[in-house]
Amino acid sequence: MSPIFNEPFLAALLTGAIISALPLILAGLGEQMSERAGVMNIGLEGMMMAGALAGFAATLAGLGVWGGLLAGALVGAAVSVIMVLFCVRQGMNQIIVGIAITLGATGVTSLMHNAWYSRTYPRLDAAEKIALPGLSQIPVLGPGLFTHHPATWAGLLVALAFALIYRQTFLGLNLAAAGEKPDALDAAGIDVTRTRSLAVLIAGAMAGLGGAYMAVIGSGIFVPHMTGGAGYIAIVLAMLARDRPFWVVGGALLFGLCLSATTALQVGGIEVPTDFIQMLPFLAVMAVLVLFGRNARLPRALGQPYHRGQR
Amino acid sequence: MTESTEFLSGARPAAPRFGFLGPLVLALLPVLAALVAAGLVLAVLGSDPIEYYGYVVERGLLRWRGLQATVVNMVPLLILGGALIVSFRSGLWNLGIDGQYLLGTLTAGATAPLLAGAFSSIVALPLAMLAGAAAGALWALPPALLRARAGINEVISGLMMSLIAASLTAAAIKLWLKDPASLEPQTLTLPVEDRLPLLAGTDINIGIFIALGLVIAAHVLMMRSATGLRFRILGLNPLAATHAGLGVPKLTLSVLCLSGALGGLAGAVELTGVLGKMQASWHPGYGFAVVPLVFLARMNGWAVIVFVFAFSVLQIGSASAATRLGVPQDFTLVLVGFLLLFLALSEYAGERLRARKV
Amino acid sequence: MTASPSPIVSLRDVTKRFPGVLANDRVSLDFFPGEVHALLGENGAGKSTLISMLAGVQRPDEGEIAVSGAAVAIASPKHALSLGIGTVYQHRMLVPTLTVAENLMLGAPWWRRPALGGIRARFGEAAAAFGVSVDPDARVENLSLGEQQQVEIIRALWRGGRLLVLDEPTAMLSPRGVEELGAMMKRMTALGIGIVFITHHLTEALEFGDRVSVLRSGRSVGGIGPEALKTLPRPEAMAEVVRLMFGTGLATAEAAEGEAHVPRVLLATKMLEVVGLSGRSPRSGSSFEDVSFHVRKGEIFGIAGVDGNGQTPLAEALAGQISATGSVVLEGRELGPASVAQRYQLGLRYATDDRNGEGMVGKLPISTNMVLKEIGAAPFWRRGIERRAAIDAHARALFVAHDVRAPGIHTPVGRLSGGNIQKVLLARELSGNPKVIVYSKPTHGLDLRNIEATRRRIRETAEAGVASVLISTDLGEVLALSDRIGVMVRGRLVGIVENGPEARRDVGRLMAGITEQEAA
Amino acid sequence: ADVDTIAIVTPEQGTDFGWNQQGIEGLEAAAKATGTEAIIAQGLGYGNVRPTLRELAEDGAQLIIAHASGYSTEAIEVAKEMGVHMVTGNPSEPPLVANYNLTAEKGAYLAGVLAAKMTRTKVLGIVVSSESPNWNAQSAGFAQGVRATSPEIELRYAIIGPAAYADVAGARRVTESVIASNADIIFGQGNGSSFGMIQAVETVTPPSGEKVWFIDVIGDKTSIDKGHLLSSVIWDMAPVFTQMVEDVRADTFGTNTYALALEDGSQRLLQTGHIPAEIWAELEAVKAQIIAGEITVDLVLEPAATRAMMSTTLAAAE
Ligand SMILES: Nc1ncnc2c1ncn2[C@@H]1O[C@H](COP(=O)(O)OP(=O)(O)OP(=O)(O)O)[C@@H](O)[C@H]1O
Ligand SMILES: Nc1ncnc2c1ncn2[C@@H]1O[C@H](COP(=O)(O)OP(=O)(O)OP(=O)(O)O)[C@@H](O)[C@H]1O
Ligand SMILES: [Mg+2]
Ligand SMILES: [Mg+2]
Repeated sequence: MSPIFNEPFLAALLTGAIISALPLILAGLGEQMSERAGVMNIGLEGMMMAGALAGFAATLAGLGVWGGLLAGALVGAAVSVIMVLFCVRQGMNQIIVGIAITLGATGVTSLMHNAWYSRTYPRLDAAEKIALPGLSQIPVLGPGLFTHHPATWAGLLVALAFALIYRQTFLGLNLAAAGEKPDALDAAGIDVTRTRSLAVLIAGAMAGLGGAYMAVIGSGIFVPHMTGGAGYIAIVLAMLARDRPFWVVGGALLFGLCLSATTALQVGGIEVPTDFIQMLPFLAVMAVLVLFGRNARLPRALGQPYHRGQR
Repeated sequence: MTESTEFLSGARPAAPRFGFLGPLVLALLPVLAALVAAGLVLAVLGSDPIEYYGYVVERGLLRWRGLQATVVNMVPLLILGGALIVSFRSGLWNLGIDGQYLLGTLTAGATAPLLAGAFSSIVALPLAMLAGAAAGALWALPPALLRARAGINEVISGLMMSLIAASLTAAAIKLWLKDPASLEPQTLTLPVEDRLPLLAGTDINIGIFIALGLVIAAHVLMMRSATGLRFRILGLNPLAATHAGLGVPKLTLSVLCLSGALGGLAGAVELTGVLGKMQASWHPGYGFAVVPLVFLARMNGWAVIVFVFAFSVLQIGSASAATRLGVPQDFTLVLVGFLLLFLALSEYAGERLRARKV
Repeated sequence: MTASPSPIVSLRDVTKRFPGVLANDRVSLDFFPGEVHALLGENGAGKSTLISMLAGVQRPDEGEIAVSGAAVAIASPKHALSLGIGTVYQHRMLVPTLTVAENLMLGAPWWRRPALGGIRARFGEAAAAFGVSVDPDARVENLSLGEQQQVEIIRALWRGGRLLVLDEPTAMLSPRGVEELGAMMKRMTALGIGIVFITHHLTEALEFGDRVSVLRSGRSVGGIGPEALKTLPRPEAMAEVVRLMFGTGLATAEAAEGEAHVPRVLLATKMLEVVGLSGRSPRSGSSFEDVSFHVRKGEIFGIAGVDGNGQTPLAEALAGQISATGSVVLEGRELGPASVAQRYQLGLRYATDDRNGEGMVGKLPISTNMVLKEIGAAPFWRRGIERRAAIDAHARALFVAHDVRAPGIHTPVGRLSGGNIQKVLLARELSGNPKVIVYSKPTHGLDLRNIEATRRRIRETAEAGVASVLISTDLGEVLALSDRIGVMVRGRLVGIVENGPEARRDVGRLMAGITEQEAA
Repeated sequence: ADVDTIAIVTPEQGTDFGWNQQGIEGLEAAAKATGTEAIIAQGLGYGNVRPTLRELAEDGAQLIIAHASGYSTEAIEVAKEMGVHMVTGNPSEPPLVANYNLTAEKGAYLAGVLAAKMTRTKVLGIVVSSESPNWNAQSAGFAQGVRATSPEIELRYAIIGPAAYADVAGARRVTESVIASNADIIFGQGNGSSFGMIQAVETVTPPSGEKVWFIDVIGDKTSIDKGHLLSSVIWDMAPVFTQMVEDVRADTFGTNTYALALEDGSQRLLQTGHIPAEIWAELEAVKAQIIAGEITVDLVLEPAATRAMMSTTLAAAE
């Protein structure tokens, strides 16, 4: 093996994989919840952009990393209110409203960047990392996997929390029912609109959080269009993972590893056109759809508005 | 996706009392509201909205040169509009349109210069366009098959195919199709004199007639032909399609492949008319710009022409405004986003009013 | 058993309208504690609508609902549950992807952690008492419809409450399951709970019910009180209920019965012959088995039976919409796997009962819907392009001939009332050159005038030599129109009866599950 | 021919401290120097710029710089169509089309020398947003400078991706990996994404703990430096653009290629306070040698050839 594949380099690759996976994990988990409840959120990308700008601005204003993440989540949720009002309450077309949100948020954040940051390019200080005692000492894997900003762990904990919600709480059942058979949920005495609204708001918050993580911890800087399609990848991850949060995590990590592998191959001097490597994750998704598509069943009521008593 | 057709109900395809003016009138109010709202954003960010809009109209519409640019700019958007009319009216979401466009452009870029060397352009260009259309149809096939055979949502597979297309076209150019004389990764260039002829004394090539023809053809196909009626029934009520003996899987394949062929054709026409060559970095994302326009037009071909025209004025004008007034071009995204939201609102208000009358 | 004098829930002049339908017309009913109140009525009589207002799914347009004597506006299912009204709906209300236990827990406060163990144990007990064995950890989508219904009944039973509403709970139960349900209802009423019990099986209603009420065309047309029910001999009670339900002898229903059946002399030419046909609808999951019959030229062959006994998939199989095994012969020609379009071309028409679901494209105009099954054919299309003049002329002629009441032929068909949609549908299927027509509930949901007109048209068409298969749940209709009558029960054609004075009795017996041998 | 208005079209906003900003500032300086009016069309993206080019020509610009390699084909077409002078990266076609060769391989060579002298880990990183000819020329020039100074140094080369101009997160991730492979100086090229590289340089250290330096290209980011900007290969386009205007006036436009040169300082290494004086002096000497022709720097434009130089560097190390 080439001498460049030393331990720190591998660690950096792993770190990079995790850092680029985390926004996908957060947004993907949010989308998963929204889809579980029957609302397809194509506006995820826009919510991530909004969250990225908000998180960056808040951290820059001195609120710290956690303040930035919170701001991102709040703004993401605020943007998703549009989705709640138009799609959940009024039953409008979710794809159209989603595209509108993405276009609008991309445009607005680009304009704001131009107005506020384009002359100074402010950068944030590095979000300090915490090495998990013991684990981070594991050779080769330890440093890359277990030395991160605590928010990274919080992000992974969300997956655990969601899994618990889905498996262990009535909320989880309610969400699944809202996406599968909303009339049955309604008949059981639970407000479908409220359940779906909650899911959409959480999806918005998670997407905003993902964007904020990208800007505050991932890059430390905000530039227009910086989410670069991560929202769509998150949607795909959510669809493929269906109701299993850890599949979102796994898929996102795999995606991150793909990106890091690109760097590894290049730094190692192996000539593979980057375009091909960039294509791999999407090809993989298509392959999964072709092979397991029949199983990748979406919630029955996905995309369909619910109105009580309508035949 | 039955709800998609719910939204489309606004199209009221066969209501004769509106004709093609109806959708226009219904869309005018949200357009005004969106202009005002986006103007507020401009004002907040320190630009004068009146000056901006004035500049856009002056540069994109009133100046002869700008108007020509606007018309040329419309060509791919119109053909893509036709592609989306076919798909949306059939209740299918061909969001892989950008990938089909790229494949069509690439194929035309790879074939047109060679064909033009071998045949006269009267033969070469149509052949290149056919090749582009075929490539677009082929690119639409995987999502179409997945949808028709296994009922897998075409939105997600379409988006995937678009992302793959962006990388694939770049890789194909770099590895196999690169013009050896150029440093940039791009295909051979179709000489200016071999491209689609220009209207005398203008920058406008005859692609605009192809585009107008196609969008109207798409409209007529959907609204006047037997095939179009079958497609629409598929979108409006798949159960009725089965009941009436129309094969739903076959219709699904036909719709998505036809839409894909038009998507590919859009790229081929733009390449043979304007671009002349395909660059590895070329992904203009027209599809996502056209989706909202087709909705604003309520899937009516005539209204699509009007909205594409207005959008082109905005694009050409805002490119100038970016130069002179310092408002980034991304402002057009804000405007379109607002347009969609206000359109959705007016749709809702309309439903409410109608419900009250009943 | 002593019925307490004050009702748990009372309906007072409750009216509910849907576009084009008066589903409930000033209905007043009282539901008492400790009493099984059997609610009867033919399809579309408004039973489900009535109880959906009790359940908070619909709200009355007029009138009021009183709970324990006080008027309340039941705003939501949650509200209804809090008032102690539990409902088992006619259509399954279980989440297919969740397990039985999870479905049972649905509706509790969101933050609470489900105690699966307790649920399993309780469900086990209840299921045992009910005489069923359903795995509480099975996913609902893997259960049969009957098992699902049992789960729902158990859920409703153990939620308790004061009034239990069961909308056709026995539709999917086995005979033993029906008995268990009856016993269970007895135990519940002994505890003072009131039960509303909707069924199409008169025997069940009379056996389990303490009181019977009948809805007809949305109106409450009477019933049998507890005292009378106890004293009245069973056949007489049965006759009384039939009289109420189908209106025999009632002034309001005379028109519906139309002219009585007149025996006709028919040629022996077999137009349609069905041999050993079996099939299953992938959509609804309901099926039919080994059905054989034939229809002669000009004959009307009625198929009677309670809704949900496989009539729909049979009709769909005849029309070519679903695949089936067995043989269908049209005019001596084996159809084999011929497609819908081919069968239509050959003159086999299917007038579906699902007129809004599959029969019509609501957003397209009447004129287009009139040619929905002839898309691309001359003279309406030439070289693939529609010829509006021809389509409009065709539509206008049928519009007048079938007396469609609508603003014009370009009105979207979805805006029409149910009866007028039905006229458009029949106009389409009868136009051209039909040889065999399968009618599925052709007068379902029509008003009396339209029923009359439709029946006359069916008769005229038959007299012109068309062979007709008339599927209907309305026995009166079948008797009034058919030359022979087949009866379907649980997917099988259990018998064929020549129409005549004895036909009503014979068909009724077959429907009630009494085979010909037993009757004899 | 007479020139009173000159114009530039750039793909991004001129606020990137790089390619776009240098082009715009260069044009403004040239306009001042030649007494002409400047029109700036910025942020046009990488699409079809024919409409803008035509509009500028109609607005009176007689000389237009098509400031993105992807604009070349259309710029040449519009030049012929409208009869305006156009500057592109493609070969010259006098009288209307001239080539400008904005590669700073010599400046990059100097940067390579600087990096080789300053590194303590003996590992250097090159991070690029894409494999464009400009970047390739500089990467190769940098590698040559490094090798000439200290053959045992390892060179790690990484590309962020094809559409990576805005991918700051990706740039940061890739740069962090390269630093983790023990590089303590990063030669970064990538317009917008270079901010992600700087972010990485500012926030991580190689395993051996050294401070990491960043060597930038094209522009001068001193004003936003947080103490890691070692130098930059500056592209000062004002002399080039000025020369173009003068050539148009003298009707010699397009007869010679316009290039950045060490001689007139249009191609130079940025002197920052972080460069020790003695090293700077040595760099001045190397610069003189290059100008004198004693050192030749090969111009390498192809991706494969550029990558090959990296692997030879690696091979020399083993
Ligand atoms: N949500 C609704 N929208 C429109 N029409 C409705 C709706 N619900 C019921 N109807 C109509 O109201 C009438 C009564 O229907 P309902 O379901 O109450 O009948 P039912 O007595 O329960 O019949 P069945 O025995 O078939 O269950 C029917 O004509 C039906 O089509
Ligand atoms: N997928 C389903 N889930 C729950 N209940 C169902 C389902 N399909 C059918 N049912 C119920 O089963 C009963 C009969 O179904 P269906 O109407 O399809 O039968 P059918 O054989 O077509 O009878 P008919 O022609 O008389 O209507 C109805 O009460 C319906 O509510
Ligand atoms: Mg009912
Ligand atoms: Mg049925």
